[in-house]
Amino acid sequence: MPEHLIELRGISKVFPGVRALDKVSFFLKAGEVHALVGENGAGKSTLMKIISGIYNRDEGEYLLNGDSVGDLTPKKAQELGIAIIHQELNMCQDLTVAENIFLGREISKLGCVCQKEMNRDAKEILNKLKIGIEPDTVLRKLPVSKQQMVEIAKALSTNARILIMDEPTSALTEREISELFDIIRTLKSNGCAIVYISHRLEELEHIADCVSIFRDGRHIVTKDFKDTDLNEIISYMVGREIKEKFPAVECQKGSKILEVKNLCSGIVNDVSFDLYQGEIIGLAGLIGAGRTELVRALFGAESITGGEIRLKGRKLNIRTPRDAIMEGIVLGPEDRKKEGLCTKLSIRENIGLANLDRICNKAGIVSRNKENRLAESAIDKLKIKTPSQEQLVNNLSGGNQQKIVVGKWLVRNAEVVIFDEPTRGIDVAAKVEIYNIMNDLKRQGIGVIFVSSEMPEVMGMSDRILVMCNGRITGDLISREATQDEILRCATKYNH
Amino acid sequence: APEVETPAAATTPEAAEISAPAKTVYLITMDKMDQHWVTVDAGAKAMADALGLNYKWDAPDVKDNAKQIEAVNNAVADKADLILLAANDPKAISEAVKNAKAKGVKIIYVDSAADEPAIATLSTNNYQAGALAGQTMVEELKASGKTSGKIGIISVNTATNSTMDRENGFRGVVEAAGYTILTTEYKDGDAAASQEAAYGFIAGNEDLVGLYGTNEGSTVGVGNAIKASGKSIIGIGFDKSDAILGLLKDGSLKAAMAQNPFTMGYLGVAQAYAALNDLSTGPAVIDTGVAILR
Amino acid sequence: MQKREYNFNGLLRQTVSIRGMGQVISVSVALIIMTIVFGIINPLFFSKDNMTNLLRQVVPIMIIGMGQSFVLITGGIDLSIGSVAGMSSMISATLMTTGHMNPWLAAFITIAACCAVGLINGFLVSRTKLPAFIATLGTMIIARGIAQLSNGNMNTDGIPEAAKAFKDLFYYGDTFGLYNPIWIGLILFIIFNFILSRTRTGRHTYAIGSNYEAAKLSGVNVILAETKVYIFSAFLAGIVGLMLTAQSGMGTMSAGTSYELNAVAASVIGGVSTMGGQGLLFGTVIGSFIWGVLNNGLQFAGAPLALRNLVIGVVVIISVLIDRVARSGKFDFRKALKSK
Amino acid sequence: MQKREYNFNGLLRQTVSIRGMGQVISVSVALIIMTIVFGIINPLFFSKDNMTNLLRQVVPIMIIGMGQSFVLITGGIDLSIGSVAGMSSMISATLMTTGHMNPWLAAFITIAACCAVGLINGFLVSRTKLPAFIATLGTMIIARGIAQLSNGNMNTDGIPEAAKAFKDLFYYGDTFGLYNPIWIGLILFIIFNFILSRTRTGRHTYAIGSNYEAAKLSGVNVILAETKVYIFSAFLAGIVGLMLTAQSGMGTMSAGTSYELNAVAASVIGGVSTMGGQGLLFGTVIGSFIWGVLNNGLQFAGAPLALRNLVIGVVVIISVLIDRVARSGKFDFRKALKSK
Ligand SMILES: Nc1ncnc2c1ncn2[C@@H]1O[C@H](COP(=O)(O)OP(=O)(O)OP(=O)(O)O)[C@@H](O)[C@H]1O
Ligand SMILES: Nc1ncnc2c1ncn2[C@@H]1O[C@H](COP(=O)(O)OP(=O)(O)OP(=O)(O)O)[C@@H](O)[C@H]1O
Ligand SMILES: [Mg+2]
Ligand SMILES: [Mg+2]
Repeated sequence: MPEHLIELRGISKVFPGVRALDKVSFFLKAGEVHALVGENGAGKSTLMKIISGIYNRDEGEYLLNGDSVGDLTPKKAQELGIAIIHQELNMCQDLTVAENIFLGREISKLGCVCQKEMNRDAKEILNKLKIGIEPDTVLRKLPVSKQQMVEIAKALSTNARILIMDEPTSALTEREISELFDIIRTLKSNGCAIVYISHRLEELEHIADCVSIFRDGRHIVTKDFKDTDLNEIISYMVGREIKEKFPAVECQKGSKILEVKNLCSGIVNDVSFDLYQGEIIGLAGLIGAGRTELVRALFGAESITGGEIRLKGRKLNIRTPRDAIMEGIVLGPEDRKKEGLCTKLSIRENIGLANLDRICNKAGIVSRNKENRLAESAIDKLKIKTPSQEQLVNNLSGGNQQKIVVGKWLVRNAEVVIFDEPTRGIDVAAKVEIYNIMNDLKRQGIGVIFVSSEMPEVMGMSDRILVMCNGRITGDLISREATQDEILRCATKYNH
Repeated sequence: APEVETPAAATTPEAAEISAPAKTVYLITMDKMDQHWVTVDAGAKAMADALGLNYKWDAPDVKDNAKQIEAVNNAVADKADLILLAANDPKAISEAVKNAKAKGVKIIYVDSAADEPAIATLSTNNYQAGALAGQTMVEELKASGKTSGKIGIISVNTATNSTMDRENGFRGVVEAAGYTILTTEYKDGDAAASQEAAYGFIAGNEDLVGLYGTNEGSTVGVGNAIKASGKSIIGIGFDKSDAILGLLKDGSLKAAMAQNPFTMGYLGVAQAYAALNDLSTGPAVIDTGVAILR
Repeated sequence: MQKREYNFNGLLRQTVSIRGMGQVISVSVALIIMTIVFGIINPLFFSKDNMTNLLRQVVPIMIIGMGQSFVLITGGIDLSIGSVAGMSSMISATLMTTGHMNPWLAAFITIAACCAVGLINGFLVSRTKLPAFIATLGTMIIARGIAQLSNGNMNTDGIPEAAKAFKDLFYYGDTFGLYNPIWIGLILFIIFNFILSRTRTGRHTYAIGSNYEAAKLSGVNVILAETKVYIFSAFLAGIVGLMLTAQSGMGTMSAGTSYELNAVAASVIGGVSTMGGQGLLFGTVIGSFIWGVLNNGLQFAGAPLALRNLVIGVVVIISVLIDRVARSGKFDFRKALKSK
Repeated sequence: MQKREYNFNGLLRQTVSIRGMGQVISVSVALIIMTIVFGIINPLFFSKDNMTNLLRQVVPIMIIGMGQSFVLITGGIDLSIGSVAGMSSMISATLMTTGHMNPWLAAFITIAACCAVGLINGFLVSRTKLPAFIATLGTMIIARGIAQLSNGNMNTDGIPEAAKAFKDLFYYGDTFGLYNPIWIGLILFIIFNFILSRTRTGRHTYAIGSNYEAAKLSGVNVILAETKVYIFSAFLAGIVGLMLTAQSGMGTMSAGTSYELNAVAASVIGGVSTMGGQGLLFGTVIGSFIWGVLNNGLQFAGAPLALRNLVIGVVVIISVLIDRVARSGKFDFRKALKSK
């Protein structure tokens, strides 16, 4: 029995245009939780995909239980006892929970799949995870967080000795996260090795034994977790000290700009609040609380079933995002790939798309000069790293993509700017840049609403915090005075 | 299949009893689009009304053996007493016809016969008609002093026997007269496509002297192409339609072989009546002939 | 809870699963109503003759529809199957006539050839990642070309008397009072429905149609799974081609024209989603029956050809609309009109 | 870098944009080679007669192809345009003959009718969210039905002498030594290329094809934008229908059959992505020329029909493969074979 379950030496992986991994070494012991951190594009997922046979390494040596392995396939990796929970949800929405859990490993007799057994086994695993869902429910019907739990259940069901978790918590509620941590601890005591990737560094304190830090496809250091602290880790990640994680600025708030009265839409129920110029409101709450639905309703993307919205005292009748934009209310949506960007188009066209009314003449003919200038100014303002404004958005790193989602609105003078999870899954440095963008808006006397599931960020950035639960506002706090558990208490006030 | 064995004669009388007062006569053509079929139907309908027969017209939406066989099967299921059939393919339809006869349905062929024997056949002799077209072509060419040169044929497709016969009949005569015939273009009777092909012939062969279309669509294409090219090329075609008459009038076409579809339908139903009432149906094959339109 | 679990198991649970069953039920009702209406208009519609005959007419579109459904469920489409049927008809007939080959051997070789086309489709789609629509559009044209080449751009002569058994098996003969093609259709349905609903292959078919990446990452051999469905559809198209040969007793170059679209229509009417991931073969069967009953019934009702097209076109659209409603739970037409 | 940006401005930058241009260039080269080859085989291929004819032959498929491209770029497909062209041909001719209507008025009404079909397609796809493939499959059948109904299931008589001007404008007449249809094609290309590359509508077309949701949240009126493209394609199909009427001097029920697929082929050969978001009308034009040159050239080379189908089918597949390669940068065939 060798000391390490996995030994990687001098692993490199090149994608067209990017050197994702550059001579990386990585060692994994049995019974340890090995945290893996690094900025976006550091190469974490790529390395994990190489371990689990999704990509093949360009060079380097890969030892599993001491014996070297050639090119793997996902299936072979599975058989070798490696399971991975992917960063993006990877489930078949049309299949049932059980079918998803056993996908590719169906139990079958004489070529005929045994539904019964699979449902039974699935049920067991789900119970172990304390998830009360039926194995024969179709996945589509479950909320995102539950789907994520199913993905975890799927990984566990393989009884793998090596378990890779690539940002498993990014869509989980606090309660589910603690369930997950319990499971991780039991697995550990059974001698499983776990690789744990997360951008929520705070989490690591609960579980991590040691931490490896990656930057730009290179392995920087591996340390025992107890010999280090978050600030050190962060400085390794970004290659420099970050002075203040939350560069909040003070500026006195102006007159009331947005007034929401008894708004109802979908699960959003009787929501009222005011927003002032030069104010940042943070919308906190657990996943599924209805924050996205609320902001989408304000933006005209969800149909409003009751209540009213006033801008500078004037009652608005917003039925489509178009109306909202015309009124000066803009939204940077939650999921950049799905709702935020036309990834097949260039930066210029994405910026232009949101501002066509300003670069087109009466006849609806686009002025390329105006458009170019617009794109240039946006790229400069947001410090988007790109060779040219003609770069396809698809080829940008996550952080820079997010900047465009946010930034396409900034070149027009909006009255109210809404961000939904603007920092989800992007690295520390990029986050700070997004925070600075918010502060600029604040200084210009624009009203900012931003949804976030990361409490430190909400508390650090916003002047006021609205906590939502179950579609209602269950707390309206001054962030200076707010505390984590106070927010959490409001966020779980289900009986209202 | 058992019903094939049962002799037709045995079932005929009982079939006659089942179909109470008015007997049902079906006309099944190759498709319903060409004016040709519409005219056959007109003729058949006229006579059917005169004789108080219960008359239906059916056909596939496009020329297709399988679909025509199903049309026949459906007619049998619909208790037709007699079917006037224009066989899309003599072989393909025969089995279905045999089964129909076995079920006591009487068969008369119009326009195109199938291999399976039937009471009577009323049709144009397409080979002879083609030959006639060939003669006309040769006469016209000689008249305009062209004793040699290339001739292009635009036909429907290699699967339609009537038009293949017209092509071969034509080919024989014309080649004998010392003209060269180019690779035939098959354009499924589509006027526009036929016209493009005709242009191809005209542009691709300096010594092209004549063009020949084997059905309505191809003929319209030929006529239009000659008209547009402004060259003195002899155009001969088939069938009679308003468009073709126009092209004849302005000389783009020199002649068209007109069949007598109305007669086919009209006499066909008359024969049917005779057959259904066990009267004499006269000669087994009636050539409804062609008229040369100029 | 567990109890409920078990009652739902097995084939029942399979078919009552959400995968488009709602649609299947609603169209089944529609089918029954249609049948009754046509029966009233012309009583002969119900005659044994017409019924058996109708069944026989539906079989080809149903068989090809099943193949198309497999492909649609993976999120693809196979435009080539119509031409493949034509190719099958021509190759088999040519081998029997000019090739003087034993009918069964000829049939076997033909099916092999068709599967080869399926393999090519599968390769183009699964490996070179061409959009299915384009890849199969290409093979559609090619297969038609082969059909035309195989007997030198001529339909074949009549297949020899020796092939009578072949003709009977694939079209004219009957067993227990039902035409053989009906039995063939039934058997193929049982086999392929089993494959789709009860085997790994079936599971993978749904999986890649639902989320290709996820299936791949779960260790499903996506390349193989995707290739399979195109081979299935080509195979079934080949069978239909043999039926056409038997029916006409000869090879027809234009045979099977536009079957591919009829097959899509049948599948979609039966609730198979063109987006992939959803559909039941039983639905496809019902779909093809609606198709067949419409054509046959409208003729019996003496409706003109043009009208039939209108009706069928409308039915296709309506049935998918129903599907939408069924799935989205509701469909507020006024909202649809207003919605921006 | 700023500098480099600005030099690229204007129409030049448009066409030289990375998107799809690689494909356009490669197929242009292919086109030139093909032309030369055919010219060598039969010198008359280059004759002024044939060249002008060829141009005139290509125009219809090119015009319909442009419409199809718009739809493809939004990620949809319009199967109905072939039937719409047929419908246009029949309606216009019927109005002129049995309707004794002034040709121009007839043409106008016809185009209006076609746009109505486009509107229905647009409604079905954008509002009721039917898959474009199904919605337009339905209208395809319906439009063909209308074509058949309009003159009582008969092709029309020849259109009257009064319509000579109409015939000349849409087919026979010529201006500055080029046939009028060529001019029509050119003008339509300029207009629609301008719409696609320089106007708000064009941007919306690319945007909804690239990411519908994002476009919506960027304030694009997605319903309107999506409806527009189907109206465009139906409008262009209507124009082609008029050309067919003018050409044959009569209305043909089967006119335009399978144009929709040829249009897809032309677009795709020209580098338009069936996945949406990518494509240039200029590519479509080249694509339709390849299509036309193949058909015309192969006739000149005296190739049998069957062979032509094979060639065209292969060309379609190859050209898309090239496109794949061009985009993915490389295409390792051996890898493709190995890849799991
Ligand atoms: N399939 C791919 N094709 C091209 N480039 C890729 C691909 N996958 C990853 N990359 C690039 O490789 C680099 C590493 O990506 P990777 O996903 O491993 O980063 P990461 O550390 O997981 O970042 P994140 O924290 O955002 O998940 C990035 O620059 C990314 O753009
Ligand atoms: N497209 C959708 N279809 C069905 N249910 C949805 C959809 N979007 C949201 N929901 C449900 O509506 C509720 C509110 O979701 P919402 O996304 O607004 O929550 P949230 O507070 O924004 O959480 P987060 O944005 O962090 O996921 C949740 O129960 C969610 O499952
Ligand atoms: Mg990652
Ligand atoms: Mg949200």
